[in-house]
Amino acid sequence: MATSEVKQVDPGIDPATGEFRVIGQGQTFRSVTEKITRIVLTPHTPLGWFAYFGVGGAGVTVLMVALVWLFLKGVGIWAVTQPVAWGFAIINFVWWIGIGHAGTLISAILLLFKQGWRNSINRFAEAMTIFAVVCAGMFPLIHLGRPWVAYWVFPLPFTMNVWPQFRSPLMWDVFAVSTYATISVVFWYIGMVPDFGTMRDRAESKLAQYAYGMLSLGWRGSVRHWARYETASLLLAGLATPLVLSVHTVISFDFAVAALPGWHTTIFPPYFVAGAIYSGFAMVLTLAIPLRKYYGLEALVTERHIDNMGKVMLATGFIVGYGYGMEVFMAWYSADHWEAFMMWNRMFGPMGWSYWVLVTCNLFIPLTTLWSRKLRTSITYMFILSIIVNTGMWFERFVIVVTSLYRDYLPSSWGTYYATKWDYMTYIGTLGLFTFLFLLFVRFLPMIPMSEIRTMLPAAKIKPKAVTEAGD
Amino acid sequence: MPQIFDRSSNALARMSLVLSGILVIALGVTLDQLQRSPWVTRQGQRADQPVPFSHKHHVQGLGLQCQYCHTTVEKSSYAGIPPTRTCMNCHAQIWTNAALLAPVRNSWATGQSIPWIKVHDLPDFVYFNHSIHVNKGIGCSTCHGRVDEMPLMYAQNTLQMEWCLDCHRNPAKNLRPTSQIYNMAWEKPSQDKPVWCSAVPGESGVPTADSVSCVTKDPATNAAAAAALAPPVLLMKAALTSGGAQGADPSYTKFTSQDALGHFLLAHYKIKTPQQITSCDTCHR
Amino acid sequence: MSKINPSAKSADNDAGNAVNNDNNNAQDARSGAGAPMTLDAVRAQLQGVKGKKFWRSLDELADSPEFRAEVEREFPSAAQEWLDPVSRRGFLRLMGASMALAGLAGCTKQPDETIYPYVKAPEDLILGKPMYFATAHPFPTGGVPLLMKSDEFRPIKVDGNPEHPYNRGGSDPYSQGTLLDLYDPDRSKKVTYRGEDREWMDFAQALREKVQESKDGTGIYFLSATITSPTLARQWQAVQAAYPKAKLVQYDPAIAGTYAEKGINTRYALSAADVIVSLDADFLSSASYPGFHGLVRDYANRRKDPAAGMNRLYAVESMTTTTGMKAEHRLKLRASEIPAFAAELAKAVGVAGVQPPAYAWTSEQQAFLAALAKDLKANAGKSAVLPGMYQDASVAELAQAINAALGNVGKTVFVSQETVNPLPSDQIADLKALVADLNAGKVDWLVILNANPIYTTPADLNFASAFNKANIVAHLGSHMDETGQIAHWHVPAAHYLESWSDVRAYDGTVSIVQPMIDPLYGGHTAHHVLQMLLNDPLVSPYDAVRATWQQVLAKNNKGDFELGWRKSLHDGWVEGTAFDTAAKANVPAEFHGSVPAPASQETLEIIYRPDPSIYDGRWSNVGWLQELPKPILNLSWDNAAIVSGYTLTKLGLKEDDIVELNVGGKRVQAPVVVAPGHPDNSVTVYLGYGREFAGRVGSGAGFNAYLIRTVNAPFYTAGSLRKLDGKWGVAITKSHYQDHRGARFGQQGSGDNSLEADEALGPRGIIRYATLEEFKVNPNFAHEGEGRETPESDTSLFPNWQYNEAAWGMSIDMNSCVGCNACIVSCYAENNIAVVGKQQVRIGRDMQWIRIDTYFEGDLAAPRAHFQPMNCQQCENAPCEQVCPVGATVHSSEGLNVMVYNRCIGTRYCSNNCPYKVRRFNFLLFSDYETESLKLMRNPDVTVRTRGVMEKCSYCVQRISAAKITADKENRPVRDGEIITACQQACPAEAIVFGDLNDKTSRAAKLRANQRTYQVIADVNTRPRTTYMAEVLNLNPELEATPAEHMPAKG
Amino acid sequence: MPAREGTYGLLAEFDTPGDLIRAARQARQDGWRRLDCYTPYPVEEAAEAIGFHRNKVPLLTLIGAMIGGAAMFSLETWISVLAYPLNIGGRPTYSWPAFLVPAYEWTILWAGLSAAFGMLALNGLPALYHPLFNAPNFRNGATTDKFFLCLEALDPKFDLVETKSYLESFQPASVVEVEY
Repeated sequence: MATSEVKQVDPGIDPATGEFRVIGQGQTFRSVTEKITRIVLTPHTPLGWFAYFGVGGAGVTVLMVALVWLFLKGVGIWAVTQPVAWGFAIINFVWWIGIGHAGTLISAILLLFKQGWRNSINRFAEAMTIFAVVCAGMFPLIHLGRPWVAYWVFPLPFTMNVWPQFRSPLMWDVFAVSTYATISVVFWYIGMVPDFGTMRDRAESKLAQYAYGMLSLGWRGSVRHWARYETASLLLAGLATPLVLSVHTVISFDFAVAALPGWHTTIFPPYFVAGAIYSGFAMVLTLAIPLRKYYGLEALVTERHIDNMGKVMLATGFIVGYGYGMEVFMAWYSADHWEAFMMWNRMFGPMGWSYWVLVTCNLFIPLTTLWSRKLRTSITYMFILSIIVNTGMWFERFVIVVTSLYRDYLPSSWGTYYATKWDYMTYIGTLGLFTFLFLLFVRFLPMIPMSEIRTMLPAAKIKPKAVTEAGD
Repeated sequence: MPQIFDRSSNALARMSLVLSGILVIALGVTLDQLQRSPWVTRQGQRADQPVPFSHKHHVQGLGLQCQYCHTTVEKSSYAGIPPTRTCMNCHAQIWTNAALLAPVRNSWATGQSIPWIKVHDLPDFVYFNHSIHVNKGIGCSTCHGRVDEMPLMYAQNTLQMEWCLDCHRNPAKNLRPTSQIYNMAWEKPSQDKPVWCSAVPGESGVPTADSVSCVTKDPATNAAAAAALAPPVLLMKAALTSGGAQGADPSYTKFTSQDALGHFLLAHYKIKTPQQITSCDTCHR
Repeated sequence: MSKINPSAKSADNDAGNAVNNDNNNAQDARSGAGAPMTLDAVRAQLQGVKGKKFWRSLDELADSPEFRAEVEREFPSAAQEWLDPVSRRGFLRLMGASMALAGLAGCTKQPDETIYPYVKAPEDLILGKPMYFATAHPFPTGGVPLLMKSDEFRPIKVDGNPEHPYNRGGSDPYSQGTLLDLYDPDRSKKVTYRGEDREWMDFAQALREKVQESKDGTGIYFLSATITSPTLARQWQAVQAAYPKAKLVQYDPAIAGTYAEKGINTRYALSAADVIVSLDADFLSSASYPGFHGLVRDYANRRKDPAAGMNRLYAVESMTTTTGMKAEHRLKLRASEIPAFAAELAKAVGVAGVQPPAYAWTSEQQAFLAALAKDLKANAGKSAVLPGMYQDASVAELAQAINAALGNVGKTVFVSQETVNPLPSDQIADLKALVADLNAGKVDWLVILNANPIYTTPADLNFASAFNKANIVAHLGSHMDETGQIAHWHVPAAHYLESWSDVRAYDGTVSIVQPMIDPLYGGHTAHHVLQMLLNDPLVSPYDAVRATWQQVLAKNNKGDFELGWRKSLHDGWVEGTAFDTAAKANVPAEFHGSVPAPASQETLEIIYRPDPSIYDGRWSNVGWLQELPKPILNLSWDNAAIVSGYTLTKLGLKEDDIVELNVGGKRVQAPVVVAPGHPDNSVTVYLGYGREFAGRVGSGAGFNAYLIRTVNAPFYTAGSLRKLDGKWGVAITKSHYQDHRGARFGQQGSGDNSLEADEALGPRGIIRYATLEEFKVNPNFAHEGEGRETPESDTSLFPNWQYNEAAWGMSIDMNSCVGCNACIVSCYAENNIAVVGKQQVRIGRDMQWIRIDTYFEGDLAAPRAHFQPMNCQQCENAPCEQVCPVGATVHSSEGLNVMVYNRCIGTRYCSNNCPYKVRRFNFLLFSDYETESLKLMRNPDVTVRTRGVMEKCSYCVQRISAAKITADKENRPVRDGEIITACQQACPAEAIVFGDLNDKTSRAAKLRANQRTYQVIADVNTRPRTTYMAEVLNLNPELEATPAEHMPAKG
Repeated sequence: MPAREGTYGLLAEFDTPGDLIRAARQARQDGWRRLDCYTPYPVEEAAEAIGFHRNKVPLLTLIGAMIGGAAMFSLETWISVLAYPLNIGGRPTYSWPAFLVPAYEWTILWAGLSAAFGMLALNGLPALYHPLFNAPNFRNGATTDKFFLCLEALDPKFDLVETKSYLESFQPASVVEVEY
């Protein structure tokens, strides 16, 4: 599809294939290694980093304040009430979990599909996943009325002889989310082990050598190790793929299994997953674009990556759109009054505005513009779009949670929902926490998997000549 | 570029891995034990009471009945803690100057209650009812242990939910004839200590206890002798129950195992099914 | 239930000792703090502190080791959220919360608890077994016979006396609320003189000496609330005899100026009435109407079985009340139009001599009148016309004449010579005279007995200024209220549950008011005060009451007074004191009085009514009643300027706007709220709010309507209304019809309908009803049509769970329910439900386990309402249970949906998944673990819920368990009717029936089998155990269903 | 491990993967068995060249998966059916469809963990100390851009002088002796 004039102007295009380069020109094993390790091993941290880190830190402080007050007073400081007994907490929970998904998806599914271009972005995408899950995992805990007995959800031999109730989707959450967190961390760490080896060998300071040495577990790159390592990664990827699909499916069960009109629908699992990936990629863009600019990684995270992510978003965006469409259609087609009223209320009820925000941010804007490669490769536009989509996906969860609850079966108990300042503080707080953790990661860990980048360099191509020669 | 780590570090690394594993397990086991430990449950601990009241002395030594003090045990959910007056009934005459009893006399004089420390203290959201238990064949000692051998009162059992459930799931293993409720020395029937029970079909409205009568001496030989040899509590009770069971000329069955007796009583006391008595609303409201 | 004959001794037994910790629920009242809660201790703690000072003393209390022990028990000390959202007492809650977090340790280790046994135990006490004593609630319109539940001599539940011929077990919100009034921590506790502490005897001496030196009582004035006690009357007469110049003025703001002040002597036997007409008589919605309990019961009984012949109710009323909403046919008239209408009616049914003022009646009104008159004539002798209490005197007389003309007197209407109140008087006139004398300086001593004139007298009397002209003012009152604040002497009054007295019920039967507990704060009664002036000043009320009934009782019991006395204490009434129904009073079927002409259409009328929850303000410090959603409005914690939707739009207002009401230059600010079906150009305001010195709960709630009340027109008058800036912020407990007028989506009507009602009556099948004709044609109407199908028992993916023992269920008859709220207050008391406060109610966090859903059918200008008591439906396929991660809500073996508070971790998922939204969550620490006096009140058999825990209606599981244990011990099945839920017990209409559905002979099972019985939202297949019986309306074919007076309430 | 003395082996350094593979394959053909290659990124050809074809990681994973799934499902069943059977909204005690979800999650959890830790175990990691790190040029290149072939002293064919010259026949960048 690349046209001739594009070839001349665009350095990102490989003249041989006419395709985008995954890696910029003239990179060698050492140059790549240097580029990536320097970011971490440089003795003097860039000021900008401190600036952002400060912002993150401030967010964390806000979060702490909000949480302390929450534990002292109770969830009543939030807007949750009858009939809307779930509010921001669960919305944020689902939103963060969703964001997490892109990481695993990129590292696992694209690995299985042998999408080489993933290699540049999978590391910090995975990091993003883990931090998102950290933020998400916090909410089910703090939204409890009595968080100090949250441990009752684990099947342990307490003296009450009473056990968890496994029919509850919340129990499924417990296992889905914990598994997801564990596997993501393991996958992430295993992926970093060889790079830790590199860091160990690049580091000057003794401390760094020790630290990375330990983390690398003494990795020495034996081809036997590599072979097992490759198998393990492949298996982990193969396991993470159904996991990532199951996690958001289970999250969607929190709603789909309930009896509430607007929750009780079979379309939820697929379109939750799609939505998750959708918002996940948006978040990857939100992070990748500033990073590559700031650390001059354009050569490693090329326009092709941006472009591909755009395509994925386009696809998932359409699945999500289909989900919305089906809800409306089923409301009409099922001729079920509960559904019909719920849908009408969702669109035109007192909180109808939130529905239209979501439709605008998730469907109208992205699905009309992402068709054009020009826009897909326009860095600024993609950055803005990524933020729009994230907003839209947050509102999707708002619509599902709140607008289904505030007007349900018995008209006598209809109510409404106004978030309090504590709701906002908690949400902003988690954003801060996320930034905070992510910056720590950028500073102290290799944010691009070197070993995997190397495999994509021209030098890694084994000359067929050499091989045949060896034959005789 | 030299080695970073010493030769020994490999061994160290592996060992620390193993150790941390062991540590986690150890922690789990400790916590599990801790929640059942007397430190939490107060099991077997003797509280520091204002008066060192000895159940041993009063029950075993003087042969007081349980209900002499715990008057409402058969009528109400609370067994009842005796008012000072109950103490003074005797101690107005005997031990009138004993220093140990000063608090009792003060209470009597001032009208202020004696502040006893609660020994059997259930959580506040648990609603236990003494009367139904004693009326359905659960003896005092089943839960409170050999109170007659306790110089100072302490909790024999943990009183934790798992302990309650243990019996509610299989009441048969603790049931005894209602005539033996207050018999501290009661032992489960065995080959050398059998129990003879007879039952007449109980009609609605008549307490189930009245349609069952049990003795610990073979009634075939001589019921009167059996009665004579029986301990005073049993004597009285046995008389009552057999009175209730009169008319149908009781034919006694011999029980040599708790299991057999338990199931016999289970049937005749119309004990509710485990499903019913392990339902949450049995104890929580 | 076991009724124990209380000797004076046991009743006087010091409840302090009764507070005993030998129980398993220290979380309840009895031992909330590990502290020795002898009442003396409490008294000591609370001695002489009140209002704000109270808090400081509580903080001191909180520093005691016992209190810390309590805190350690993971019950954070109570956040008085309902005092102010972010409490000034954060410190304590900080403590509490830190303890709560300490709970992270999990298996919380209990601290040592202490047992405080009796020193001398009362013989008849069995700890843990409640006792029941009969007494009566003295109410200005007649006593309410009660049966008190007493736990260790602490009264913990008020209920109607089931054996009393008058109320037959029914009660009302007021009587239920008096329990909390008794334990109100803000009650006054000290006799004071000019602010300094005194003893009772000081006051008694002072008064006695003063009176004696006055010789004939000159300058001695008594201002009392309406005297209900024959004994007190007797004592007054004695005083009068001794001091002829002494004066007694009775004044009750809700009685003065009504026919009730002249003594209630007319009774209506609605059981025999086929047609009932209410001329602004709100006899169904609150006890403020004389005979409420009996009237409701008789009215409801005639609606239980439509096939057996129903009564028909016409209501002509000046504001929207449940009476009008229950009526088959309702005509809304402005208050001033009603006398004229009554006159027209009288004329139409042939009352002699009546001259109705000329007035332009609309065609609808004429049609209504004609049909009504015709129906009445057709049912002569089988009808009853009830006059409104708060109407012009002529209405009562006209109603009487109409009844006479129809020959109802002696059949459905009984008039007796005696009156319920022993000392009828013209209260308004007396009050005016008193003020005159005050201003004339004639008053030396003014002794105020249980009245609060500074607050309750009409503003135009300027009572306060006159007040200061008296030499000495003494105030006997339960609270240091507006009057107590400025009176020279203040004497704490004993509650009726603390003292001996007597009272007559609506039907004339005398009940002995016997105390349930020693005066908590050593109060005294009017009996003491009056007795103090007599020769034998030290005769106790107990002896006085006995003396009053000496002869009667002796006579009734062949000379054995003691026997009769014990019997009447035991039964709750004195036999043979009921009014004689046989005596044929001759009531002339004519009327010669004058009938006031209606005010012109354009004048804005202001209507004053006592509040349905807190009456004239006397209960404004009772949290239960403050939080109680008023019938129709669902408004709590406030009163409001109640208008019609049309008036709202006409005056360019929105709901909750602040308006200024102006009556003859006197002004108050009020929020405006719409009542559907309210007459236009007319504003209703409830009295009793805007108190300054009510206490922590009542002070500052609402606005003071007495400020715009005039002495000559106490119940309606002309006034004006002006919009001010800003919103008031009223707390309305359900989504509000005005906000949701169905403009779109399948609604029927023009956008003047309530969307909720259109939904509920339409496709959702929540409310189902038919006319009598339709019912006769198709008795199965409740199960036919959209949204009315009930799924077969086998429509399920999984096998049905079998319930082989009892299967508890409840049937609620929507035909009987009059939405009077008694059930809600009863539930408060029985289940230790927390009061959350206005701010929390505003955002929908009220904790009531049972609520009365009100749907307004049709045009909001002239709607028909449907009242649906909604509590946990105890679904067999409970959606809530399936989603609880820890199994904190499960099914019992008898199919109860059990909520285990101590297992709940607070995910609130169950509430989300509850189609009926009947679950209530402790979002904050709502329960009060601190206030000692409230601990005495709590039901020891129900856990007090802490923060972060879900709760809901349990079908009073504690009562079920108790009954089961009793039955089990006696080796018999639980009898039908042995278990009565709190709501059922309180219901004056017997609309609620609870029982075992597996026992086919039980009432509940029979009702469930009834064709009118349906399940709400049956199509979700939750299989509720609570079912509803569809309404049947006995419409008059000559009138359309609702008088559609179409004044659209747009905007 | 017992601290050994003497020579661990001879280490040849190459600049391109191709050279490494050629050398490794040759060495293997020449009967070397105790040999290993070290590369900065996975070079499958190299592994095959030294005759390393299959590993046990998949088997471990499978076992882990089965244990995890079975454990969770039987735990759920035991709890709901045997330990404390409760009537939850009229649902049957053995609600297997609901139980599948956590069982499924645990299947993945344990499979994943056993894959990761199994791999490390089979690789004998952690091994913070290794003789190769003594080689002066090893850490500079092995994890960055150099490719090493190591013939180990334990191989019977090993002889310090001959093997050195043998390795040099592959024109490596360098050949160094590695001490324990």
